[in-house]
Parts: sequence; structure tokens; C-alpha cells
Amino acid sequence: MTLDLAFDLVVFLFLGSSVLSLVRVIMGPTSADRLIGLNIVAAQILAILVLVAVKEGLHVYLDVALVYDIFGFVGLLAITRFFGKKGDL
Amino acid sequence: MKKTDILDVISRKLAPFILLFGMYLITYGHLSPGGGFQGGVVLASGVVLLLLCQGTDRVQKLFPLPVVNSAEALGFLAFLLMGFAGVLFGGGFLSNFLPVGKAGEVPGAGFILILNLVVGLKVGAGITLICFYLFKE
Amino acid sequence: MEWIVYGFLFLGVVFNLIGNLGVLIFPDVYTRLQASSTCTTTSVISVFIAAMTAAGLSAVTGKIFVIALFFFVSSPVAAHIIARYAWNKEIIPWRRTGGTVKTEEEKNE
Amino acid sequence: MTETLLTLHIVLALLVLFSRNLLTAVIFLAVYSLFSSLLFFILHAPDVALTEAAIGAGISTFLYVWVIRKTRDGVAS
Amino acid sequence: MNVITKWRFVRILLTTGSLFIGWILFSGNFVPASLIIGLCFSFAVAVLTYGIFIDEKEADRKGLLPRFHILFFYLIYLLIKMYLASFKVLFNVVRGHINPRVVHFRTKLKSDLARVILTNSITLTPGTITLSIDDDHLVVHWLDSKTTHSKYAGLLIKGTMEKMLKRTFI
Repeated sequence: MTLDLAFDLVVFLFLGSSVLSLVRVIMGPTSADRLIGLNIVAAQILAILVLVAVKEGLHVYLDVALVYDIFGFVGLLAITRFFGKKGDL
Repeated sequence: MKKTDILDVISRKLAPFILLFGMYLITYGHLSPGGGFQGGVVLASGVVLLLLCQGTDRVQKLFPLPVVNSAEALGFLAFLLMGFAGVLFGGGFLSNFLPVGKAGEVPGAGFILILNLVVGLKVGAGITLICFYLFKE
Repeated sequence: MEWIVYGFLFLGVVFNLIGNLGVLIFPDVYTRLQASSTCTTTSVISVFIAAMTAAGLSAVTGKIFVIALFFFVSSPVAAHIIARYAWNKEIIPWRRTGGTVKTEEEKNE
Repeated sequence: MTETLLTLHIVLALLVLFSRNLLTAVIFLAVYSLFSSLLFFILHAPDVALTEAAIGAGISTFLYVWVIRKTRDGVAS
Repeated sequence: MNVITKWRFVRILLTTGSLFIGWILFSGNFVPASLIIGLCFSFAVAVLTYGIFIDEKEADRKGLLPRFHILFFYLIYLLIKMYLASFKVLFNVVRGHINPRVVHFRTKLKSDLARVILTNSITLTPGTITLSIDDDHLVVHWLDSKTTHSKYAGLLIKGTMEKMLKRTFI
């Protein structure tokens, strides 16, 4: 079992589990549940990006992962900021 | 004693690094993924993070509205000037007239680096302006 | 050295699956958030450690370190802002003995 | 892997179209653009993936959410 | 030279230094041209944002810079504790036995940064999430709670972390 094969396997498992966590996004009763699903999907895809970049050996691809991290955070913050109570948060 | 707010402290410590990362994306645009447009958007996202966490007043003090407005106009003007300088010195619109160095180095790109900087200024100021006007309500 | 990579990858996959399972089966927002924040953060951090070990000491390691640092800061803050969003919407936490009371938003959907 | 992602795109786009609540639609759109960015990354187009992550997940979410809140305030109250 | 001006220079210098370390980590090489460009950009960003990176009121605080060796040990301690906590939550998920409660307690830390690090550590470690923080009063949601008494709950949750943070940030 080589390292590349293990990385491929982990990438597939993470993709499958991110599809699994889409279930929570689709059927979550409140909007907070959907935000939890969004957060989890963002984290798993971040892990996939890093694994693919290390497997290909291209360190310039890692910029994409950092931008991805920043914008997942900012988008989540915008949603909670605008739909929370006025004044606080 | 003033109230402790997590988002306030986190945005204060994180926003300068996001701005610097936008600068990095603009500067290394010709060597790695990124460039003027993407770097400009990251710059704007740093300002948006501050805007969401600290309120309009403190951010307007740091980045005053007239300054951002004129920076956006200045970016457009500079882009046009660069293009016509290409017509004057080299072949056509936006053609390179600066000396080109070795491939794979930062200042070796000649024209592209300055063009990326101008585009980054323009895009960052533009998106920041959109968010300012929207957030003012 | 390779066995460290395999071990951390295995830990990452196990935590990820259990975290997803927890998000699916737990009864209310706060408990789901517990499972998601703790297990998913640990799984992603273990994947980062595995990737850093596999890449060796180079520019790649530094950049993954930056990404891991940013994730280490931003993930608990994201969990906290979701929790505060739910807390401000007055969603009542689930208790072991009593049932939950339905909130306005839950009734609407 | 590409086929899985393309199927997910279709499913998520249909969900965005047919969801009744506007906030739910925005969250689906954010998830859609995250998966779209992953697709571009796997097809070796990091520039496009960068733009998609920046514009789709960050700025356009901001704009949509702002507009929805503004209209809801105007109509409901 | 006025003392306020001096403090402003110190702040700009500190911000430039920490941003320049960030630039080296971003770019990942030591080519002189890149370093010079990075220094210029970090100085420009520092001049723009020194007022929010280090607040003006933090001048009277002795522990402006944390003690880095204790902070390093704290990070390692947090990482180990995070893994143990994840195993705990894992068994909770598998067995399906949970007992969630909301507890309140107070913290003794004074500095803003130390409080934020404490809340983030609480969110990361065993099944606890900070719901809201109001000055020194924390509201924590606790999966699988053992007690509802506020002082014992505080001792069980904060534990060693508060002591180490108190030594780090004075």
C-alpha cells in the first residue's frame, strides 16, 4: 500500500462523508442546523484540497485552500450577522 | 471596564493578515494561482470582516469614504494610462515595454506586476465601496 | 515515518465519520454543534498533521502550518457564532427528562 | 470523482430552485459554490477555483443576504 | 518627542514585525527581492491598521507580549486534550448516552486576548461550547454534565487551562 493510494482513499472517504452531511443541510429543521451542515462541508472540502495538493506535489495550489478557509468563515459570519437579532451580533 | 467581545478581538487580530495575504496574491499573481482580481477580492474581504465585526463608524475612520472613492477612480485612470503607454512605447494596447528578467522570479515579469497592482487596487476599492454603500442602510 | 502518516489519516477518517454520525443522530442544535465542532476540527487537524509529515520539511510545510493555524482559530469561532445565533433566536436546549418546546421558526417550516 | 461532483451540482441546483425559504436557498447556494470550487480544483484550474471560492461563497452570499433582509424588513413590518 | 508618538512608533514596529513573519510563511522562500517587497507591503498594511491590531489602551498592560515558551507548552497541552476530548465525544455518540445542561461561571482573567483564548479552548475541549461571554461571565453548554453547581462546573471545565493562561498573560 503506497502513500498515494492511501491519500486517494482518504479523499474518497471525505467526499462521501461530505455528501452524508449534506443530509443535515437538506432536512435540518431550523436554519442553525443548516449552518452547521455548511460549516462541516467547508471543513471537509478544505481537508480534500490540502490532500490533493500534497499528493500532486504542487505547493502553489495551497493558496486556494487558504482563500477557501477565509471565505467560508466570512460567508458564515455574514449570514449569522444579518439574520441574528438586531444590535447584538 | 469595556465589554469583551470575541468577534471584536478576533477580527482585530486577523484582518491585517488577510490584507497582507491579498497583497501576496497580487504580487505572486504571475507565479501561482491568483492575480489582480482575486487579490483585490481578498483585500475587500478583509475590510468586510472588519465591517461585520466592528460596525461602520470605526471602519469609516480607518478607510474614509472619499479616499476609497478616489482610489477606485485612480485605479481606472492608471489602467488606461498603462494601456496607452503600451501604445506609445511598444507595439499595441497593454504591450510590455519594461525589461523582462528571468522566469520564475518576482520582479522579472516587467509590466505584469504593475498591471496586477493597479487591477488589485481598482477591484478592492470597488468591492469595498459596494459593501460600504450597502451596509450604510 | 510512513506509519505516522497512516495512523493520523486513520484517526482523521474515524473522527470524521463519527462526527457526521453525531450530527445526524443528535436531538437538537447545541448537541449537534458539539459533535460537529469537536470531532470535525480534530479530524481536519489530524489530516493536516499527516500531510505535513508526508511532505517533509519544505515550503509546503510552512503553508500547511499557516492553513492549520487559521483553521485552529476560525473553527471554534465559527462554532461559537452559530451557538450564539441559536441562543439569540431563543431555541431552548434539549434536556434528558423533558421534551423540547417548539420555537417560532420551527413551527413555520 | 468528477461524476459524483457533477451529480451533486444538479441536485443542489434543483434544491436551490425549489426551496420555499429564502435563507435556505442562500445556504444551498453557498454549498453549491463550495462544491463547484472543489470541481474546478480537481480539474486543475486553480485560478478559477480561487475566483469561485472568493466570489461565490463570500461576496455574493453577503449581497444576497443583505438584499433578503432589506426586502423582508420592508414588507413584513 | 511626545509619549503618545513614541507609543505609536512602537505599535507600528510591532505590527510590521508580526506581518513580516506572516509574509515569509506565505511566500515560503528567501529571495531578496521578495523579502524587500514583503517588507514594503507589511509596512504599508501596518501603517493602515496599527490602530486596530494593538489597541491604544493596551499601553498600561505589562503583558503586552505573551511569554512564548508557556504559550508553546499551552498549545501542545491543548492539542493532546483535544484528542482526548474527541475520544470522549466519540464514545458518547456511539453509546447514545448524553445529558446536556447549560452552566454559568466566572473567570478570573483580565486581558481580552486571554479571555478569547480561554473561550476558544473551552469550545475545543470535551463537549463544551461557549454560548455567550459577557465581561467575565461565561455561559457554557455542556454535553454529558456531571454537576450543575457553578463553582465545581467552572473548576471541572476551566481546570488547568486558566492557570496556564494566567501565567502566560500575567
